[in-house]
This record gives sequence, C-alpha cells and structure tokens, in this order.
Amino acid sequence: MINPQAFTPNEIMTVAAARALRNSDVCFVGIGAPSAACNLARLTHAPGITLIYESGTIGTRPQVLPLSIGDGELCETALTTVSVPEMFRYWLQGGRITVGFLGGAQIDRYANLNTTVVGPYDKPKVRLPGGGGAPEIASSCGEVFITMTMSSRTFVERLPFITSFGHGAGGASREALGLSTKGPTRVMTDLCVLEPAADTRELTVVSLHPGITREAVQAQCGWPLRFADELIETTPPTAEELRVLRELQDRTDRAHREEA
Amino acid sequence: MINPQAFTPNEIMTVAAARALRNSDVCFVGIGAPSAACNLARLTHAPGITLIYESGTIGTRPQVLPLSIGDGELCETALTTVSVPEMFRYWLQGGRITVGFLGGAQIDRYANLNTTVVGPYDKPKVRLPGGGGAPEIASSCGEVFITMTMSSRTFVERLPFITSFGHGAGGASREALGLSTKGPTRVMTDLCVLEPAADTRELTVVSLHPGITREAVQAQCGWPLRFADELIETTPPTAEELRVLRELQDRTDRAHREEA
Amino acid sequence: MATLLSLAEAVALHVHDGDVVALEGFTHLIPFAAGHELIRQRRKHLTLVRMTPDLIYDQLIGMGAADRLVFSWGGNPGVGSLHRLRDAVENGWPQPLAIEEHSHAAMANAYEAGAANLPFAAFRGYIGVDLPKVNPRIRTVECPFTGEKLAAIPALRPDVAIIHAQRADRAGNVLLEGIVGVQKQAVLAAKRSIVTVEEVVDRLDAPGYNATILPSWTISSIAVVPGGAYPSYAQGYYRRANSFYKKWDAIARERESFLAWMQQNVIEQGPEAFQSHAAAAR
Amino acid sequence: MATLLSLAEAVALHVHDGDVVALEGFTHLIPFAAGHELIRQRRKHLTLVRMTPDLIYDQLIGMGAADRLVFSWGGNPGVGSLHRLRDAVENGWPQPLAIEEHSHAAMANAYEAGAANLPFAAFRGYIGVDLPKVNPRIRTVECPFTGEKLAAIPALRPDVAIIHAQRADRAGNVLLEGIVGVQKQAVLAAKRSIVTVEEVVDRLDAPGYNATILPSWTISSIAVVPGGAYPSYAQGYYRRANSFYKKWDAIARERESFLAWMQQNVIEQGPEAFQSHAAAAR
Repeated sequence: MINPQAFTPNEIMTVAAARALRNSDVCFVGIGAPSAACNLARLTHAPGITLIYESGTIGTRPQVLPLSIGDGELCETALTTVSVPEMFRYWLQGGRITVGFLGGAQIDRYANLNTTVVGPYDKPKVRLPGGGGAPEIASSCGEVFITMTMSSRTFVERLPFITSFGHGAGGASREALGLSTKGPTRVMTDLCVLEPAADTRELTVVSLHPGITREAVQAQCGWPLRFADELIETTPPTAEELRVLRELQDRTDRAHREEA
Repeated sequence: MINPQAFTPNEIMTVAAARALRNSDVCFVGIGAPSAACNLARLTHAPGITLIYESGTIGTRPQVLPLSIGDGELCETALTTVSVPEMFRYWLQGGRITVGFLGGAQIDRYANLNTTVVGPYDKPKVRLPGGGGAPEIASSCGEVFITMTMSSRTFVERLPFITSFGHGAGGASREALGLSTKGPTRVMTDLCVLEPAADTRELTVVSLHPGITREAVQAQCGWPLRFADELIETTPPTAEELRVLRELQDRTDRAHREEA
Repeated sequence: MATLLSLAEAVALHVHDGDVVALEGFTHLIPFAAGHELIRQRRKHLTLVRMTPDLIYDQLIGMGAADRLVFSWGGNPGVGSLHRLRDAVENGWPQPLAIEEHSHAAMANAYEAGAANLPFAAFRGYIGVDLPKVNPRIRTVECPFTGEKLAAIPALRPDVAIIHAQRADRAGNVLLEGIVGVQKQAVLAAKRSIVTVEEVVDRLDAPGYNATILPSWTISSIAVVPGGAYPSYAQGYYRRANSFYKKWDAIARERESFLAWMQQNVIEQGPEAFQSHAAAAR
Repeated sequence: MATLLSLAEAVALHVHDGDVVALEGFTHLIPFAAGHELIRQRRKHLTLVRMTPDLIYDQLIGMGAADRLVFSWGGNPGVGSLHRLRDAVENGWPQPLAIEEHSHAAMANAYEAGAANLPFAAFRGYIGVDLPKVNPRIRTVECPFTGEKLAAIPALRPDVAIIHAQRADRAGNVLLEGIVGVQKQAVLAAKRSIVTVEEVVDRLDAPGYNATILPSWTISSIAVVPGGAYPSYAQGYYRRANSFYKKWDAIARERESFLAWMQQNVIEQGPEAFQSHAAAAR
C-alpha cells in the first residue's frame, strides 16, 4: 500500500505539474521533471494529451521516460516523427503547441529564465548549456509551465542573462513586444506553486505544498516573495498518482540499468 | 525491321533532345516531348541519368510515359518522392539540377519563352496555362534545353509576355541579372537544332534535320534566322533509337487505352 | 480533434460564400468529390486557391462559384487548355474571374510560409520575367547579411483547405503517401480544413516512422468518400483516369455540353457516385 | 556520385585543417566513429557546427581540434554539463574556443536555408532575449507586405557535413529513418559530405514512397562503419547507450581522466571498435 502522506518534494512538484495539464493539450516536453509530469498526466487524467518532443516525435507515448529528448522509445511510440526544421517551423512556430514546459538554471520574479551563463557572457564564471529550444518555446507556445527546484541561487533578484523571455519587466512587457501568447502562467517547485499576478505579472505564491511554511519558501528565494491573499495548500498527491509515477520511474530505472 | 530513314519530324526532335543528355545529368523533366526524350536517353545511352519531375519524384524510371507530371507510375518507380515545397526549395532552387527541359507556346530569338498570354495580360486574346515551374527552372537549372515544333506563330519576333527568361535581350543579359546558370543552350525542333551564338546569344541554326532546307526552316520562323558557318546535318535516328522510342510510345498508348 | 461528418455536412459547416478556399492535390489525391459538393451547395464568390487548377477548378469556375483564382499553372495536364477557365478569363462567362498568378515555386513557398506561421516567403525566383509587372503581390526582400535581393510572396493562409487522403484512423489521424504535393502545408496554413479519405481504419499502418501524417487535432472535419479523388487517383487504391482527362477536353469545350454534363454528373449525383467511378480505374 | 571509401580515406580526402565541419545527428545517428577519425588524424583549427554538441564535440574540443564552435545547446542530455566544452570556454584549455551561439530554431532554419540555397532564413524568434546582444550574426528582416520585423540568421553552408545513416545501397543512395534531425539539410547545405552507414545492401527496403533518402549524387563519400553511432544509436540496429552518457560525466570531469580515456579508446583504436560497442547495446 502506498502512503499518500509520504511523498518527496520532487514527487509533489511533478504531480502538481501533471495536474496542470488538460486532456486536450498539445505539449512541448523538455527532459527531466517536465517529461515525468507530462507522462504522468497521460497515464492518469489526460490520456488524450499530445506529447511532442523537439527531436521531432509527435504524439509519443513512451512506456519509460527517455534520458534524452531523442531516445528511440519516443520515435517508436509516436504517431509520426518529423525533421527538426519542420518541428520548429510548422509545429512550434506554427502556433500549434498549447503548453510548453521549461526549466532553467535561474529564474527571476517575472519568470524570465537563464540557462546560458553565470558571470559575463564573454568571460563566464559558469558556462551553462544555452538556450536550445527555449527562446522560441517561450514565445510561441500558448502558455508556458515552469518546473524548478527552489533555492536562493536559482530564484534570483537579477538574471545575468535572459535566455528565454517570461514577463520581462512585468506588466504589459509581452504585449509591448507584440507577443500574443500568455508566457509563463505557472511555476511548479518542490515547495510551492507560483503564478504571475494579474496586473504586475510578478510571480506570486498561490499554493504551499503540505507542511511547507511561508518562511521556508522565502528562505529559498532571492527576492522578497509575494503571497496570494487566498493562499491555499497544494492538494497532496493521491495514492494513484504516486503509484503511477513510481511505476513509471521504476520502469525507467530498470530500462536504463538493463542496457549496456 | 525498322527503317532508320523513315522517321517523323517529332521522332527526330525527340532523338536529338535525348542525345543531348549525359549519363551523369540530373534532369528536371516536363511533360510531352521532354518526357519522351529523357526516358529515351535513359533507355539508350544514359542509363544512369537521374530524372526528376516537379511533382516530387526523384530518380524515377517509368516504363510508360506519364500523361501528367504526377502519374502514379512516376512515384512507384522513383528512388523517393518529396513534397512539392521541398522539390522547389531543396532540389530546384538548391542548384542540384543540371538540365531543365522547357517548351512553350512562343519563343523569341533569345530563347525567352511565353506560356502565359497572347494579347494584353488584362484582356487576353488567348489565355495560356501560365508559368508553372518554368520561371525558376529557367533560372536555377545548370542549363536549359528547349523542345518546340517550329512555326511562324510560335517562333516570333516579339513575345507579348516573358514567362521564362532565356537570354533576355542577348549578350550578357543573364549576367546582368546576377544569374550564373547558362540558360538555354540548345533548342531542338522538328526541323533543326539551334544554339545561342557565343557573343550575341541569338539563336542560330547549327544543324538541319535530314532533307530539311534553310528555306524550309526560315519559312517557319518569325524572325530572320542566323545559320552557323559550319552548318551540319543532324545525324538521323538509329534503328535502335527508333525501336526504343516506338516501343516506349506503344507501351504508353496501350497503358492509357487499358485504363477506363 | 477532427469530427467525422458526411461530406455534405462538412462542406455546409466549414465553407461559406466568399471564403478563400484551397482544394489541393498535385495531380495525385485531388479532392474532386469535395469540389462537386461545393457546386451542389451553390457556394458563391469564392476565392479559389490552387497551384494547378485542373479539371475540378474548371468545373467550379464554369458553374460560377468563384470570383477570383490564385494559381500557378492552369491547364489540363498533358491534354491542353481548361476551356471553362479560359472562357471566364477571356469572355467573362458565366461571370468575370479575377486572377492572381504566381509560379509554382512561389506558391509552394507561400503555402510553406503559411504552415510555418510566417508572413512571407523569400525565394530565388521571377528573375527577368514579366509576372512581377502584373502581380503586385510579388515584391522583393533584401538579405540583411549579403544585401542580395530575393523575390518575396505573402504567405497563403486560406480560410479553408480541402484535401483528399488515403485513410484516417478512428481517432482522426490522417495518412498521405505517394505524391504528397502541398497538402500538408495547405492544411497547416488554413484556418479550417476538410479531409476526404478513402476509408477509416483501426490502424493507419503507416509506412515507417516518418510517414506523412496529419494529427487529428490539426484537422477540422473528416468525411469518408471512397473514390473521392477520381478522375485523379489515390496511390494504392485506384489509378489516374487519364482517359477521362482526355474526354474532358470535348465536354468542356462548349458551354452547353459542359452544363449538360455538370447537371447529369454533379448536380443530380452525390459523393457515393465516386465509388463506382474509381472502381473502374482500379 | 558517392564514392565508397574507408572512413580514414574519406576523412583524409574531404576534411582539411581550418574547415567548417558539421557533424549532425539529433540524439539519434550521431557520427561518433567519424568524429574519432577526425581526432586520430589530428585535424586542427576546425570550426565545429552542431545544434547539440553532445559527447562527440566534447571529445573533439578536449583534444584541441576546434578553434570555434557554432551551436545551440551544449550539454550532456539528461546528465549535465559537457566538461571539456566548459573547460575550453571558461579556462581556455587545451586552447581558447570562440563560440557562436544560437537557438535550436535559428540553427534548424539556418541549415534549412543552406539546403534551399538561400542566403538567410527569417523566423519568429529571439523575442525579448539577450542572445542578439552578444551574437552579431542575429539580425532582423522586415516583411515587405506587413512591415513586421522577424529574426534573421545567415544560412549555414559548411565545408563538410558528416552524418551517420542506417544503410546505403550499392549505387550509394542513403536511407535515414526514425529521428532524422537536420541531417538531410546539413548534407544538402554543405560543399562536401561524408556518410557513415551501418551496412551496404542490395536493396534499400525503404519504408514507403516518401522515405528520407539522400541520392548518391548528393553525397561525396560513404564509409561502412557498423556501430558508428555508438553511444548514440541507430534505430533498427542498436539502442542508445544511456549508461555511457552517464559514465562520460566522470570520465570528462578531469583533464587527466579524459586524456587517458581518449588515448585508450580513440587514439589507439580504429573504427572497427564500434561494431562490438554497438553489439552490446543491441
């Protein structure tokens, strides 16, 4: 028997992200937490969800989570697989994706993300992987969900580099750039869920995970956090959600152990 | 037994066109005489020639001539078939075609072609089919071969409309437009073969088909024709060429009669 | 998600008078049955978009469905003229037809740009020719790196794209194979789309991992019309009726013979007639 | 027409010091064996182009083959950093590495433009982000119809493209299937190309009419290297060695362990070693 009270911070982050997805969504999936969340949604409340990976696989239904965005499992279980130029031109830029998932090394209060460098670009202290698909996922998807583990080194007052655009300097920053997509609408962390305020677009804690205090969240954030007036507690994962997620992770671990 | 002396004007035009093709050519094929010529070349001296039809079929080897540029036979015998945007972008514009075949309703002395209108564009006397692939075939292929039946209504002093660009007003007209492709290098007719003069680029008769006089050719041309100093007689079709061509035409007629 | 409707329902729902409509299919998979349904439902004032108008647009134009034609090659392939198209352009019968004319390369690029949600396409084209003098929708764009001037064309974004395909699965995913033309681009570029299919199957049996498939959620409605591409063809189902293309020349040459043929074969028929036509071409 | 050569001959013939070289393969079909041959032949001063540098560019950079890197995502997928890439950028070891950085969308479009013989690509990208401030090869272009400003990137036209594919036929036509990435575009965009294949067969057995096939005359040379994509994979032949991707993190973290591994597994080996690696991942 699964004890629904006993879940890890990572599990509730993944479950919260999965719940945000609808059966009708067409979802551009990143690796790691987004991939687990999207497939958890598919295996629970959203069996009709369309998962797209930037490697070109459309409508994929992996039995185990891929390590990369281009594992053979994704192609074998997909409705079809297109070239990478087609993926970025017809499908992402084409405006056909309802939800894009992003993560990042750093985020600011307006949900702008940095995955490029820490320190100056020309003389970086830490060279991060770079943008990949993120800059255009951030602008072309109907809305963007972000999953990140909170810490004061990752939730920062000021980004050294904007790799993908969230709500810029807040307010109508997106509209000012001609963007008609919503941008980040939800940030799922290991401690809480944040959403941009309707007016300022500043990220606001709307839901605390069970047992997490305001102070605990603030301690892991580099700017003074806003909390929603009607702050609620995140509904804990159900036994069924935990069972499906753990089975998925187990299948994945077994599969990755088996091969060479 | 085939009598190589007994050939039709259309047959020698097709044979002359076929002979101009090399085994290493990648050829963009139009319908009608070009299609017969290209497949005759493939079935005789150029078995390695690559035939491409604008419908997307690459490396096709039809057993019968297609009626349209998209008959099923072309796809079934092709190395592969790509989308039409890809055909025009990667393959034609990509500069991968060595020879493009064109025909037209009208031609002028610089091998510019009209397949658009007779009379004013806005109030046409005769509305012709239009350019289709021709404008970009004329500019993107390494060189262009033209096949047309001669008559003073089709070989005209002045075109009412330039659908595809040959040598413009002659001389360095192509270079002036930034074109590095050769444009029309040979015009095969039912009476003779013409080539642009090295300097002026005016079409010049270089070879008369057997039994055809200069006067007979001039009678079917709307401008005063130039003849090469070393005018030769076109080598008549061989018995083998006529046999292969007629068998191809017979197979084609039978196939088109058989279906509904 | 694509809804499964009868052809009459799909046309009634998605195609309105005055719409910009693209029926595509490059020689192969031309949606003839859907075109006939547009005629039966008396759609008017359409802007018809198609690279190769072919017989189906000859029929629509001759029946007075179109105010405007956007095209790149308007002939009966391998046979000759489209007489109804010519009669409309040359003589304004049954009504004047405005034309917007391009090259194949331009239209293929314009559909591509539409599918990719770009406002225009740049390409190497129209060099030295007269079409840009008569079509203001052909412009130039300068490469911001080399300064080179390229031809530019606005993206095609039809109100409705209508295509024919081999088959759909029960979830409404559609497979095309063979000469696939610009159909995928046309559907992705359009606001709404109708796909007629030969059959609906439990499993698509797509050839390989990279088959040309339109997911259900990219299509508005699907209608099952066996033989719906006749006298064009559906690779793997029936062959092109080349002989009908030749016969059309005589049918369409005179207004009277054309109207009589349309009355008998289109107005008084339904999509079910296509099944037997195509069966003869198998 | 593609010539059939040994991998060593193909690399010696087509890749020169200072060349712009693109080894492509999006997670799938990464040409590892060819990358190792570049290292064994001690190519220097290369500009390496690749959307996702992956382990193979970590190895080339760590061995000092590259002066410059053009890329859009430089990590070990699902694992973490590319330590050799970081060491080169952060510390200039074993030599400084200039970088030209793009997004995936930009590079995919730039290869596409190269294959299409266009000087640049226009796309909707880089909105609100900092990369255009540090990369002068990102500019804008204005739509000549709507006035809208789009991002522009120069076409990629490498000196040499190197890819791995499932198989070639005896005429040298090459089949790719599965996750096909940007490889076809890279080959068509490049001046020269090398394709390593799992096998040469009498008949390609292409899946369907629309398979991804590079005709022989679009390829410079083909080399048969079974397993040549390991630890990446070849759909239908062997699986991705995800465990090696994880192991690489420890191997590459320190300069000494990296150099020792390269000496033993690359310098002292040949392409034939890949067959047994891949066999283990079958």
